[in-house]
Amino acid sequence: HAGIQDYLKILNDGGGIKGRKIKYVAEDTAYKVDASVAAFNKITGQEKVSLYYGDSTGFSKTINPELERRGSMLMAGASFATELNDPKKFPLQFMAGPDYTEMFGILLRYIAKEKPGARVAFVYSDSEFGRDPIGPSEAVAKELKLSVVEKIVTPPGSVDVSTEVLKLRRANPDFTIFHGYVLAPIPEFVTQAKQMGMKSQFMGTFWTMDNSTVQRMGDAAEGFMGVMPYRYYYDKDGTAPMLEKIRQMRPEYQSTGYLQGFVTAMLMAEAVKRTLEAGKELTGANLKAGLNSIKDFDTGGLFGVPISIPGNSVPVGRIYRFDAKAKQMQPASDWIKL
Amino acid sequence: MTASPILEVSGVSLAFGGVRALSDVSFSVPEGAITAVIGPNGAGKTSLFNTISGFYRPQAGSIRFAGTSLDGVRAPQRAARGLARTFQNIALFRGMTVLDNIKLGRHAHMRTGVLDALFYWGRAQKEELELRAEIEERIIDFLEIQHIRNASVGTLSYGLQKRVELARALAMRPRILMLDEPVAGMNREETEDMARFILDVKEEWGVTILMVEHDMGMVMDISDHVVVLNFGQVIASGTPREVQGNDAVIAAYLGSGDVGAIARRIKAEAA
Amino acid sequence: MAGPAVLDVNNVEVVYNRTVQVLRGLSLQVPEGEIVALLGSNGAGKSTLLKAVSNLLSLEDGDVTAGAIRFRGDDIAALTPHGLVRRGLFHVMEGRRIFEDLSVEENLTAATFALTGRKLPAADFDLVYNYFPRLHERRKGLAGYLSGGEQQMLAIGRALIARPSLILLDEPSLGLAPKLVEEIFAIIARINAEQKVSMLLVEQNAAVAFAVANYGYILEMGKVVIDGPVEKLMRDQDVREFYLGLGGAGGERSYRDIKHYKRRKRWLS
Amino acid sequence: MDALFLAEVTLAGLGAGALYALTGVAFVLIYKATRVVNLAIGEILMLGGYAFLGFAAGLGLSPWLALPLAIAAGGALGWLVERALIRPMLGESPISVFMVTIGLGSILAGVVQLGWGADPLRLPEFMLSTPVFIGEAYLAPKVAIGFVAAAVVIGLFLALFRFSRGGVALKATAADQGAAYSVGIDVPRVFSVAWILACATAAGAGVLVGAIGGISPTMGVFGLSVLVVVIIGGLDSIAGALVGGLLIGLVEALAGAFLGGEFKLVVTFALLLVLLMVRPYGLFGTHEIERL
Amino acid sequence: MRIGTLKTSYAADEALFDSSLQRALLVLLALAAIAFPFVASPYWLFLACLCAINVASATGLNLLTGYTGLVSLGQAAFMSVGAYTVAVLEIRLGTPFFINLLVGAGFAAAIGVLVGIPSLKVKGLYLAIATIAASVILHFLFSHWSLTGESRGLSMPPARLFGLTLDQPFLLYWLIMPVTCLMVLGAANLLRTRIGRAFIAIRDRDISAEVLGIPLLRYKLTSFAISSFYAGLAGGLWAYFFRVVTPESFPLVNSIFYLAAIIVGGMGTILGGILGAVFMTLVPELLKFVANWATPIYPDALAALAPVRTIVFGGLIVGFLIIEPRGLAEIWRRLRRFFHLWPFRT
Ligand SMILES: Nc1ncnc2c1ncn2[C@@H]1O[C@H](COP(=O)(O)OP(=O)(O)OP(=O)(O)O)[C@@H](O)[C@H]1O
Ligand SMILES: Nc1ncnc2c1ncn2[C@@H]1O[C@H](COP(=O)(O)OP(=O)(O)OP(=O)(O)O)[C@@H](O)[C@H]1O
Ligand SMILES: [Mg+2]
Ligand SMILES: [Mg+2]
Repeated sequence: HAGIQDYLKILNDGGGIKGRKIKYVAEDTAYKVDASVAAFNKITGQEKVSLYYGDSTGFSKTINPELERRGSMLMAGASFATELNDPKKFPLQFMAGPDYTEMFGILLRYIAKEKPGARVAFVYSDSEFGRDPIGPSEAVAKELKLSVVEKIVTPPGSVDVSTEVLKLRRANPDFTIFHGYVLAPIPEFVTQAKQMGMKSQFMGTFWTMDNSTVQRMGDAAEGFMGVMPYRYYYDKDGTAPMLEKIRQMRPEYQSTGYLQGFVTAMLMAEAVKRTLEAGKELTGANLKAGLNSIKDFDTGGLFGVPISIPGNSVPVGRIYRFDAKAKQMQPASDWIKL
Repeated sequence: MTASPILEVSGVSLAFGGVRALSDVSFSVPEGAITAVIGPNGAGKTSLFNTISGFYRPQAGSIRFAGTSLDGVRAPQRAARGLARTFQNIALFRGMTVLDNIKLGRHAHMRTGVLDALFYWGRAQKEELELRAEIEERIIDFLEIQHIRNASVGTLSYGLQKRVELARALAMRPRILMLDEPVAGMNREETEDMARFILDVKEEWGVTILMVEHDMGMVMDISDHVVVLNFGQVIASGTPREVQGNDAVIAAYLGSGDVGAIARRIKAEAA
Repeated sequence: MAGPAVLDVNNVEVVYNRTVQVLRGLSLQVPEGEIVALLGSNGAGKSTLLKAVSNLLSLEDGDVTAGAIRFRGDDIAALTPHGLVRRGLFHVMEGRRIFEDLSVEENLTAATFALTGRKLPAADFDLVYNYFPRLHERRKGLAGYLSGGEQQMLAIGRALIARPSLILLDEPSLGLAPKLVEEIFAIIARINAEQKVSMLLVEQNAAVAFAVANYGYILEMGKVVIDGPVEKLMRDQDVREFYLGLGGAGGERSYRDIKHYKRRKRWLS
Repeated sequence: MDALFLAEVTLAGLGAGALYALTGVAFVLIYKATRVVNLAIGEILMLGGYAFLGFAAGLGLSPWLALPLAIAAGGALGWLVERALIRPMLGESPISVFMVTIGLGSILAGVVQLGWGADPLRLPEFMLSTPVFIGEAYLAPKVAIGFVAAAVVIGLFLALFRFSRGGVALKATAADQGAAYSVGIDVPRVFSVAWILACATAAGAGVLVGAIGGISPTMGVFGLSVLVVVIIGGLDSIAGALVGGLLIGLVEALAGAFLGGEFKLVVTFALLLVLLMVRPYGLFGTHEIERL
Repeated sequence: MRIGTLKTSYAADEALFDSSLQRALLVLLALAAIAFPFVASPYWLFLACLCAINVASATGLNLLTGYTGLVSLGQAAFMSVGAYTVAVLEIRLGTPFFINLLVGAGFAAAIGVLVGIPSLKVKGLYLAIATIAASVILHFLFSHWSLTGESRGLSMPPARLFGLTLDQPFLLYWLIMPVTCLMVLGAANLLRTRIGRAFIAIRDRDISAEVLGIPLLRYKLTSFAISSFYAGLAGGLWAYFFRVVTPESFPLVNSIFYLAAIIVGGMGTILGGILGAVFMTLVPELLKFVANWATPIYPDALAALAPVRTIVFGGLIVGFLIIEPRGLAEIWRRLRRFFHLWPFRT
């Protein structure tokens, strides 16, 4: 939310896109589908909207037929659900990063490189979010000659994971990937596993990977790894003019969620720009075409490498590792493009 | 009593865990008369009523009503066949008006199904209006409760509540009316009213009455036949006069009949 | 009247739900050591008066809007219900109100809270079992399964545990067999005589009430319409007819002879 | 499955079960005294966790000072809730009162989210962390501590009811307030005490639960499992809460270990349904006395 | 001011609306409902449809909980049965929508009966928890069964009628509103017959009801069946309205929402179910307006909206129960009496 606002401010202060300013209207939805749909109807009822940013996976799915029917908008969402990364089914949507399966793919690729034939375990929550990448990722692991030795499901909202840790210990994986959580129960999982003397490397995906989140894992954070498509706020390597601008606007640390909003807004604006440059009308299909024409685009250093958007996602990411002394996630690999 | 029995209780036994509420109880209720069941507290009178109306299932014995056995017949069907009753602790439905409480008594005799009810205009409406007319003209007038028909039962005095309960039982088209302590907690005047209604129901409606009551004045005056229970067993039965003179009944139930004398003696002793 | 009044009710008015007025300027006294009977038809406000005295009205959204009630000289308005019990005023409520899913013994234990804060010897269960041997037999059983009479005994037994100086008894004969009524009233008389407990007794059964009481009040529509020593009341024509059911000639009227039209009582007051 | 694994799973299950039991006891306490089914128990537990965090991290107090303070805060909340919400509901239908507690739960969850944000947080470490081995079987130290604490508190409550009149007062008050007054029981105090004790217990349990799994505004769902526990044990039985808690903890652990985590909830609820058909008032709950 | 109406026949006394003024108001209301879609923005139409769906479901729950006294926390789960059935039928068979709706509702009713079976033995809150158990099991089933799309759920095509595709609130309004009105009317009718009386009797004192000729199990199950039929129908409408059904569409909070709606509205009155459902649906929207309006003064207003909404939801339940336990319907009744007697009394 703040990320989108900030980017649009930069954009509008700089004269907008071809002289057009972008107006931003926000509504809160509490991640409830019906509230989101209500908000959608309200906003589109009051304004002529070209770009829409939705929240949950459920909403993105619900509203899709309506989007197609209207054909006037391009939509992005906070969700990286694999299902949404299908340009045929969701032609007018995109996400500003890799989908969850792609995130797993990046992690697995890294693992395969570090330790060929490693034993991997997936720990995920029993929710749509948690289950999302598991099936396809198993196939990917197989391709990479990794063995998935255990898949552990935790019920949503569960706090006590003792039995799951016991299960994990029996499987004795080299790498354990958590997905479908923000924080709990990862720290307890890691702490107990370490107490039992397990040597597994623990990893997470986007929503776990914000620096402040990992910090809150306490002792369990040490050495925690995961995949992140963006650079962190404090990352000063290389040239990143946009990141510099953000740091000027907001002197304190900004979360990866902020960056997500920022990048999304940037990509949306780019799509608008390209559509207008091509002299076409701002319809959903044209905007999407504009978006897909993005190739080796420089995001001002927010993504570490120039990106392309072949479909609905930006399949790029990098592995980071938490350094307890610096209290920061530090890069542990190069940028990996799928 | 020469009339044939409408209700026959034979060899009924009922126990709750270790407590034997009824053991081998047999008696019959002649048609068209008032039969009273009396006995000490805990003798099993209410349990007997509950057994007859099908709320409890006896461990042994059987009950015949109007010539057919009630074994295996569940409470609601018994009500439908004409076994109506009132309760010792008033069991009116506080969320309904007097009129609805009375209408409820007719439940088992109505035919309206869920679909009829959802559409209402048609069969359901016809049936409801017939019921309303009958209740108004026969029951409400008879019991003199016109003025409270739309009151909610919770606000009524105790005596009126008992009367509404009686009205509801009458709406059940009873062949036998079982009254559990109809005048408990009433003063002399209200007791007289109730006694008059009971006699009228018997005489004008031809309904058989079976009643439990501790008010000996009323029981002995209006009943034709008395059955005495003690510890779940029938210890005597006969006309009021016969029972009143029975030594076992006096010892177990009636007592000396003179509290004043006892009280005076105690005071004298204390002084 | 003999002795100082334990209870003094003065011109009390009670209103339920801020709308229904039930007591209209009612006054009465209970002298030390005596039994006072309170009679009246259904809904006259007898139970309401007792609840006002024991300060339980607020539970049913009732209020004393005028007048004063004094127990041993203290205005009860300033006291809590349990505070009153702990000072020795015990209310045996209408309908017995025993704790059904507690055993008989636990019901008595509950009443020992009435002794809190009083310098009395430990609660004496034997005193109760002495008066009511039936309760001793069933002391381990759940009170809810007692018969009506036994429950009434338990309710009075709880009062005994509390060592009160005044018991308010609400319809102790309700639903009891004649013999049991006799027994209970004999015990009431004994308790009054032996324990020197004063009592305010509400009854429908006027005959037994008059047998044990010294003084009586008759209540109609929330007001006292007649009062006096029991002997005087028993000579009153209306009391004879409407409360004792005695015909004009003195013999008992039969219920069979009641005509469809009858004289309704009218108290002039 | 080897025996060691089974033993470890069982231990873990019993450890979790002890916390269920502890919270269950808090629930039962309130039900016993006031016949209120307190669906906010999960949120009160959550508030205990946040209060601890507030005292320990926010004010920088030592955890050993923060713990009693959090428990006291729970007690204070109990007092307040009883005064402000429950007492005015005296005499209303049980559904209404139980809805009030649902509303309360919603309010508490909202307040916590407003104050601390929606993200999960971790409590400062304050318990020893050397792993516990029973024989060869591993037991997470926090779980072991939780178990011991729960056992001690439940033992105390059981003793209290066995050897004092308190239990009778609770039951009497719940059964009939008017009658309880009339035998000299200080009804408002019984209510207050029950709520204070229960909420303090729940808050303490919240610190334990939070120490194990972190705290978040959705932590209240813990209350759902506790509900299963007390229904299985019987709403008004402390022993029932104990047995039910351990049973559910164990069943969840076994279901999680052998069927998968997604089965935990469904297995316990299925068990609950089956049990209710056989024993409508739970294992130890008292039957309502129904007479015509 | 109106003077007491005098009735000359029993039929008039038994009518639902007992005065001509009331009937005139009703006609006005109906006209307004017909005119509404032509003047309202899609957003308001959306809200109107949502309100109607919630009214239908709340009315069903009111029959079960408010009238029969069986507390259920499974209403949302029954809705999900209806919604999934409709979605599966629409996707797999493509049968006409009214058939799908009826089958969905019927199926929900069957499940309702199944869930209701324990109600004979299990009472009060034990029963409420049993219904939670049923919802948990249903949720598990839907999120693990391939037919229902597992945790991803199902997206379905819109309803079609005479070649018209019902995919906007404007068109759906003409489906949802009439169905809801019929359902509410049906419930009101039901309640003035022996069936309604039997429900209330069971609520007030079930054991004596049996001795008065009311078979308990049959009526408790009937109540469950009707209530979940209503839920199923509402769920079916929901499915056509949102066109995606996921396991998270009908969480336990929604069951609580419906219970809260009938409590806030007034349990055991038809009007209460309607008022409560509408009120509880609109309050969050109102909050949004307030937050938008407050944003210039207090920039974090939007961020605080989620917790504030939770607090307000809880606060409404608590507040109503403490201040006006009989809910909006009672307030409405008092208002009416006030105007009824207007110049003479307050
Ligand atoms: N549901 C029950 N469970 C256990 N015991 C019961 C039950 N119902 C009745 N009893 C017992 O059965 C016996 C008979 O009770 P019942 O109520 O029939 O007596 P009663 O003759 O009606 O007495 P009263 O004149 O006081 O009403 C009593 O001892 C009572 O405790
Ligand atoms: N909680 C209440 N709310 C409103 N009105 C009440 C309440 N309790 C009693 N009343 C009314 O007050 C009047 C007196 O009731 P009360 O119980 O004092 O009568 P009573 O003399 O004890 O009668 P009974 O002989 O039936 O016990 C009755 O008309 C009754 O309807
Ligand atoms: Mg009896
Ligand atoms: Mg009274």
